[in-house]
Amino acid sequence: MLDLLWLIPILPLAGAALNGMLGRRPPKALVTAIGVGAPLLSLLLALGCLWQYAQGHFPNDYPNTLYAWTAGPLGSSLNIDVAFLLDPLSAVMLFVVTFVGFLIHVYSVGYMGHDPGYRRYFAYLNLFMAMMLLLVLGDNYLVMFVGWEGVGLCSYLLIGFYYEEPFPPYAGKKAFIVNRVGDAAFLIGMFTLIAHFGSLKYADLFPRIAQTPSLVQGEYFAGLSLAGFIALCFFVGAMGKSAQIPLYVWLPDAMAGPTPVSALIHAATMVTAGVYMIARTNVLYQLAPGVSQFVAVIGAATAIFAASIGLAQTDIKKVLAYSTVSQLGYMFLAAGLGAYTAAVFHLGTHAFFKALLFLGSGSVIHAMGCEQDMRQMGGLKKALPQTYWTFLIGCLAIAGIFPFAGFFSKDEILHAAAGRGQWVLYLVGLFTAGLTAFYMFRAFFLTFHGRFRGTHEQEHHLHESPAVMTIPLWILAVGAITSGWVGLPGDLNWLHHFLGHVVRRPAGQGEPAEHHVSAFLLGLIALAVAGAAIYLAYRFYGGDRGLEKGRTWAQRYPAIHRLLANKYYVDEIYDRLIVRPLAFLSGFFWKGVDTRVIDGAIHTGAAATEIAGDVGRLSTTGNVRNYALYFFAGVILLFVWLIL
Amino acid sequence: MEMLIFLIFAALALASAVVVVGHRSPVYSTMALVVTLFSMAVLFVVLGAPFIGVLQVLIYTGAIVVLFLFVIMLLNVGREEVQPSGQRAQAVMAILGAVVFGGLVMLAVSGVQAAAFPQLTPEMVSVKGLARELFRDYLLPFEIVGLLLLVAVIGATVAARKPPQVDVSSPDPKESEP
Amino acid sequence: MSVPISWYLLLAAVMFAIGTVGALTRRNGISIFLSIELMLNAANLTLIAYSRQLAVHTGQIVVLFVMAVAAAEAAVGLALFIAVFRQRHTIDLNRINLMRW
Amino acid sequence: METLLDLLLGNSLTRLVFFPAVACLPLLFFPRGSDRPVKIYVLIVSLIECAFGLQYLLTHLGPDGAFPVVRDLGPGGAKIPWIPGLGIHYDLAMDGISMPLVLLGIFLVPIVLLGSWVGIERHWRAFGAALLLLTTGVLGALLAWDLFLFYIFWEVMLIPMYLLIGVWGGERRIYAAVKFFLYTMAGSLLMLIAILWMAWTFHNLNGGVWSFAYEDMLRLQFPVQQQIWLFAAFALTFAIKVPMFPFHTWLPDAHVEAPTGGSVILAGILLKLGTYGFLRFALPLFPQASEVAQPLLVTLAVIGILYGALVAWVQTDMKKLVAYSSIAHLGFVMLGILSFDLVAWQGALLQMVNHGLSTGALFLLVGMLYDRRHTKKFEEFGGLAKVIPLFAFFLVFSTLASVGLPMLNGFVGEFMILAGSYRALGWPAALSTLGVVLAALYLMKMLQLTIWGPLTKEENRGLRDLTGREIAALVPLCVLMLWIGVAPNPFLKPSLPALDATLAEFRQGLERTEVAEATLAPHPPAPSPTPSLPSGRGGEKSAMAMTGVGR
Amino acid sequence: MTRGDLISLLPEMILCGGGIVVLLLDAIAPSLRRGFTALALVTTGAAAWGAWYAWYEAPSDPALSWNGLLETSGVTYALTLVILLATGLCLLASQGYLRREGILSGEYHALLLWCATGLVLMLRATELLTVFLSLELLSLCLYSLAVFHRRIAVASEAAIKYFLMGAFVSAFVLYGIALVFGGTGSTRFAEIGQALAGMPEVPVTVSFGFLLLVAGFGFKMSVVPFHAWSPDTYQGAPSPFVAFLSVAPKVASALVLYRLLDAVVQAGAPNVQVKWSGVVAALAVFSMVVGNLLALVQRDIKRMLAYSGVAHMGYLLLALVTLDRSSLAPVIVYLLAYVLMNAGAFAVVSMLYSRPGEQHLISDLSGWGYRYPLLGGCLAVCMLSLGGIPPTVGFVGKYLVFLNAVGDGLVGLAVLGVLASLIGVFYYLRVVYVLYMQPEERQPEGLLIDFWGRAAAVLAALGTLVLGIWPGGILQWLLETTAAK
Repeated sequence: MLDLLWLIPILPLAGAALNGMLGRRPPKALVTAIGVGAPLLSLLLALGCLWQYAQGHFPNDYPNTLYAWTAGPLGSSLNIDVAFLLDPLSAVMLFVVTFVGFLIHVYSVGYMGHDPGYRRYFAYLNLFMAMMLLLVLGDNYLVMFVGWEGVGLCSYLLIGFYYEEPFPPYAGKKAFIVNRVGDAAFLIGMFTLIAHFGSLKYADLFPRIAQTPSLVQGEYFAGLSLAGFIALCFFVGAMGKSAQIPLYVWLPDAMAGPTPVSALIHAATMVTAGVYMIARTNVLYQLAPGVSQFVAVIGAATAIFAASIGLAQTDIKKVLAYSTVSQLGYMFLAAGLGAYTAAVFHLGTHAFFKALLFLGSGSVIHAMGCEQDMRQMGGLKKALPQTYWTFLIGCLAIAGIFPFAGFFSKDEILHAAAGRGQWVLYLVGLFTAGLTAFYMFRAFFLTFHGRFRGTHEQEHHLHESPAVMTIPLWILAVGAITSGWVGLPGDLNWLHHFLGHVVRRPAGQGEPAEHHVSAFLLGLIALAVAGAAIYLAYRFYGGDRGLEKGRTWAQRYPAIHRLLANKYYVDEIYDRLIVRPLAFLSGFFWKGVDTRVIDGAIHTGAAATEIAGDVGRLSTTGNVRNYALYFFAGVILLFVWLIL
Repeated sequence: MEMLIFLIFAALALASAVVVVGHRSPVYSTMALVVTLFSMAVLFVVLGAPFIGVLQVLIYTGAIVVLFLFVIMLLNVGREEVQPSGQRAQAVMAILGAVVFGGLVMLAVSGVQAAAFPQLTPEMVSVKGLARELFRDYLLPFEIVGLLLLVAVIGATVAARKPPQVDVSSPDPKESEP
Repeated sequence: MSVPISWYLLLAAVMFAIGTVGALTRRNGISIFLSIELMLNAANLTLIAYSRQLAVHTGQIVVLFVMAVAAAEAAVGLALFIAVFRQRHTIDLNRINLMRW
Repeated sequence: METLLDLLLGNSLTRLVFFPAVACLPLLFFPRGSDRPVKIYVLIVSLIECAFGLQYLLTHLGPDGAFPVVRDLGPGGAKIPWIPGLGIHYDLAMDGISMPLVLLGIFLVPIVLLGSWVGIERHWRAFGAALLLLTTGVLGALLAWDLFLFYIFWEVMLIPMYLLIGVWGGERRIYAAVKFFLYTMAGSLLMLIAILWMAWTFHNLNGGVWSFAYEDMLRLQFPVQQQIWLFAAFALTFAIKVPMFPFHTWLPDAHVEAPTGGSVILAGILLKLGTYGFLRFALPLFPQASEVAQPLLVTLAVIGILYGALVAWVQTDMKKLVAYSSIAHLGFVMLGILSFDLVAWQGALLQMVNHGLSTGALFLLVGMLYDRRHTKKFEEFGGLAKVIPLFAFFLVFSTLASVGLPMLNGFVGEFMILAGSYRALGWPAALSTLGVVLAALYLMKMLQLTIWGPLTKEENRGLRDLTGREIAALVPLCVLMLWIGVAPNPFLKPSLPALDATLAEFRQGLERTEVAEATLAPHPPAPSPTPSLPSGRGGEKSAMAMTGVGR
Repeated sequence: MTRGDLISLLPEMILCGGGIVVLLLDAIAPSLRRGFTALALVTTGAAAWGAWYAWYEAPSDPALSWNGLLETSGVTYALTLVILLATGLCLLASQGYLRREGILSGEYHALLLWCATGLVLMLRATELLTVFLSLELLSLCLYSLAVFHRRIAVASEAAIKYFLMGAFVSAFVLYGIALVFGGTGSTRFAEIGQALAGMPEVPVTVSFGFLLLVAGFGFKMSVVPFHAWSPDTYQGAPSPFVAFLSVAPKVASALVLYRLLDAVVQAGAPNVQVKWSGVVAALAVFSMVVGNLLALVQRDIKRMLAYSGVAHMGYLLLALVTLDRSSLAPVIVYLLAYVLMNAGAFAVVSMLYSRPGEQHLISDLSGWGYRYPLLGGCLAVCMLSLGGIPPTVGFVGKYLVFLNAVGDGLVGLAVLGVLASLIGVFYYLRVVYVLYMQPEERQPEGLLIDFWGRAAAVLAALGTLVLGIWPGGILQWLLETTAAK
């Protein structure tokens, strides 16, 4: 079974290709069969592989080389294989991706059922699965990068899925370009690895570096060590993909895509790729404490920043989007603190509960006839009971209420911060946890409680989603509850043991000093904060007048509200600071440099030549006496030259 | 004696040459040219080339100048008007150039350091010597001049004959390219 | 007293220069042609003088041929003047400038 | 003469080069206005040429996937004299460096024909002839192993291209055509002088025997000062052709005015001759001067990458955007070549092919759109995906290849170039990586403005989707793009030995001690090349298998 | 006069006799006029055979005859053929023109053949008097031919301008001969060279005499600043005749110039080489630059070709800047190339422009490349060849000239030359794009395109291409021939 590892990404790829080539009007059933069948097969295969891996190979790596991508018999050429790797980290990711991915495929059958682009949708989604699997299964950075950019492409295509409208393609473009900024840094990181180690293979790089850390220490560039430089580059790459400050701006806009896409790509899997990458590269990050600290700070900042924006959003998907950014910030906080396991743990739990939340919101939107504004909702509890309950589970999970998944993973992160004495980060994390609970329940109450605020037609139309959508919801809800249990605090932390083999301590690098902080106490504090936040949210938005109350608050602090509602004007700032100057510069290059200077010089030269000719032709006056004079003058001048 | 003849005829030649180039009327110029050519013929004789001197008088003065006069009469060429302003520069430049040129050449030839002329021998002066060399060494030029004169005759007829008054023959349509 | 060769040469040079001036300043084609005859004669004088100096016949022979050439040139040249006059009714060179630039 | 005939009829480079030219002759006998037969005839000719190319490749490709140096030789394995008095030989040879470009050039011709099928409305006989002669010129320049011969072919290809732009081009075609011609000519004339200088030096050092042979020129070692002058002449020529900033302004004009086929050929193969020239001639002949000029040229390459991309971004004309993107892409190629690094060179060579494929496809697509709407302005489009989805698919595909998306060809080339040049040069490569971002910026803009968004123009509502002929033109390109992207190794392997040998020689040249006067190195103990026609005349049949590596 | 002398004069005698026969036939049987072209062509061919025979019979290479006045060598043989080629092309191109204009008569052919006689004599002459007489012979023929189309005002104007300049320059040449003769005691190139070699210093009079001679032949070659007559004359004279006028005299004059320079640089005195290199270089540079610049702005194709001819002579002179035996091969190839392409161009021009009295605007040809594919193609080939673009013989010529210049260390001049030729490419391309890239502006009218004319154009264009692609044979032959001394 394990030797079929390579089939796991190939199957969805084949699905995408098949669906893509089906022709204009294929039978819908066939599309569904291919589109859902491929991920299902992948999932089954993945489960089989994982089982076999856990049985036979754990904790060793299982590499699976397909073919040489570039190779040469010569020393100076580049040797990169297309190869897959199953190790604990990729195993976790593999499970999350195939499992959540498959569920979302199933959900999509219902959600996208009436869309004319059904076939296209499944082709894209399958392609995404393939790329995501490539990303997590790759045994070197190049394969990871292939998947990395591949998921970016799918993200682009799926955000712009409703291409006939003006905004989605624009959002897709924005996502693609912002991601590319990060990707460029990722590339530079890879180039640095190639330049210094001649390889991108994890199995080549990490043991070597871990054994002789001196290879990557010492100043390399602008005060950074080699490890620091590479780590920084990779982190900038991660910023793009995982929507961290300052490259997070694309993610909220990405909600223009279909909701299952948001669930799969922009919540559960793709955006967490950055976390995966950093966890994968942990050896370098351990050797670059400065950069790690930077990662943590950026993560924390992103977490609180995005959460604060989430407070003021009225679009349900936007709320979820900012919450995703915020949760990703959490993960980076963990990664930056060196708690890679915690980061991956939170990644896993987040995949479940955030996918659940998104799919729930999708169900709501589905029912509301594509209405996403929470101000038009309210009181949906009655009409959508299954959605209501599952959404509640998701909210509780994200808010970090015991024993839901979020509690454990978030707690581990906060514990890591506290344990490393990073109290500021801890407090930020804690506060963010409160904010998260608040705005999630704000959304929850606004959507499901109170009275219905939409149009009469919408009200008439309200219905619970079909089983093909609710069953995935429930399965995810179960995941949102239970997935935290793999990482119980203390020695019971199975995940910690499982992933521990991936976190390779560099030689000479001892275990980080642990402050002994009571896990129990911290958990209690977190729980209290979350509970208080939920209570506050209930007080504000629980009743029928939730919206008005919120508005009152907004009126009381208009500046803050405007700031939050307009997302701190970051898009505008980017536009002014980067896009417009760049456009101006480009225009100048075109009209100024190209047309004026370069072509101008050429044309001037040509014109000068022509003028010289036009002046010169006047010498041929038509009067032969002048010609004789030229002859004579020529003779005299040459004579003078001769005798001088 | 030789000096005296030289001075007289050199002066005459120069003076008449100035008239040739300076006089407005071509007829006067032509007549002055006769004087120049004649003076030259005298100098040729002094230089021991009597045959050439005679030919100079016969051909140049006798034939060529008459031809000139004939054409001047035929074309009824009048006196030249004063130079129009546009071409005054030409005249100034020309005179300036000629002065520089003449000066340079004079500088050059006055530097010709040569012994006095060798004694004239009968061989040098006689037509016989000339003829021998002409028909032995310079036979080819002689032949060429024959052709040259033929060309001159044909060329002159081609140039001076009245243009044929034929209409442009309409081109054969068959021969035009499709 | 014998005349040094350089005197003859000087005379020829001056003649040549005078001829050049005439050829360059006159506007009437025939006058120009006359000036050119002057230049030819200057050259002839040089040739004869050198011939005398070198005691060879070459110079004289050249002059002989030059006379034939001058005659031929005059014939063709004057015919050309007639041809031009037919077309333009002038031989003023300042006015024979249909083609220029 | 007899030798040439033998070569022309056999499986040789001569046949490859001159078959198109010879096939022009029957075009004279097609009656006027017989467009359709002419089209089909030329298409058949180009397909036969493709077959010849493949046959040649398969005959000589080594078992290890490497391509040896193969040469057209006369009787007894001797070079074929052309102008014996001046030591000029008719010397064609193919190695791993020229092979991909030659095949690309051959491969593009039928595609260009399919792409021009309706776009070219007049003078098909002349169009076919120009295209075929251009093929001959390009292949000749790529295969010439004698500097004189190279120069001849270099210039020969100008005329058909000039005609392609000037006769079948757009509004300002004459301006563009003349600009193209003069720019190229300006450089190449200086190169001619440099070639003459080298030939003289060789002549003087070699006891009065003339030679323009490439391997003889390689033996010449000039003092650095002289090298710099010679290199400058070569580099200018090639830099104009590439084109590098600031010699690039002819390119947008030429592309915008050229007909689709002309643009494809121009971008696909003509520009590559510039980069090829650097790789084949400018660097190996003058290694020390190359090192001196490296900072300057690298700077220009980086400027070209960023500048081309930025200017492309603000274009309003679809074709002009693609044209400027060419400048950026070729900037990458130049960066790779100038980093003197094997991986970068591999990438550069591959990227030359990639650019031919993806930019060729983009130009074809622009042309197809132009055939339908007779405009290339963005403002006339938008939302086309709705009406012509197949077109949209191919556009997205080609654009992504051009952007350098992994799994497609562009990525492989760019990655190898940047990886190689980064390890050789450092920050310039890092800076160039920004070009990857900018590529996304302008190409995504193109997609945004053409196929995405609402359909705003009424005229676009009735557009026909791609026809079978157009798909037939695009599919081979896309298949290759994907193939190279997924498994580039088969495409990299053939060239590796040649690149490695060239680089090794170049490095050797770098380390040579400074000479005060031009000197002539002794013959290197080079393995004899494989003759094109092994049977009988060349003799050394055994050499075929042995010369896997090097020249 | 011996049998050897007569044999060595065979080509000239054939040409001259052919001319006389044509003239007599014109008088006796004017109805045969349409056959004169054929007759003259046969004469030309026979003269070519005669040239070969004379060369073949010559006891040595070079061999002297007529008392040392006439040289028979490979070089003169080659150039004789070049001149005969020009004559043949001109004859072919003339038939249609003369018939179209109604001026077909035997004098034209006779004068042309005699002119060729004069040219061949001039290039073979090894003595100044013979050179001078040949020069006058051919000049008189040229004047007469220039005015041959008497109905047209510009033709007579062209002729009179050419004549006055020619006569003026003749006087200078004669004066130059006198001075050289006086300074060295001889008129034979060989003896002049020896005399100079023996002198400690070159007398100023001799230098000056040489300068006048160089200027005189520079005038015939229309080298700046002695060039100004050529555009006017080319424009006004009958087009097919210009095909001859613009090439043949330059061929012969170039060789005379070579002989002159060859004699003068034998002087042992220091500095002479440098001075004369300077003179030739100056002439070359001015010719290249001025010729190209002024050609660039012409709208009349004949004037454009006239100025381009000036530029071409500039390139040619590059080979003569540093004079040695190796300069000859480039010069000869260049001349051959120039004859083919320029005569071809004028042949086409004479067929495509029907109103000789008016301007021959390039724009009149707009779009005619498709109307007259054969002639258009030939013109385009000739233009590309003039521009020096391979694979044409124009490139081979330019290549050899530049090769020679670079070999002589004149890299700066060579670079200047290629830059100037870049301007050239621009205006030659203009003709090509007018032919093929612009819509038709003018309907053809009154044209007569006959077999002979087409033959001329095709011959020239084909020769241009074939010699461009296979220059090997002719080059080899020339190198061997010129190397022998």
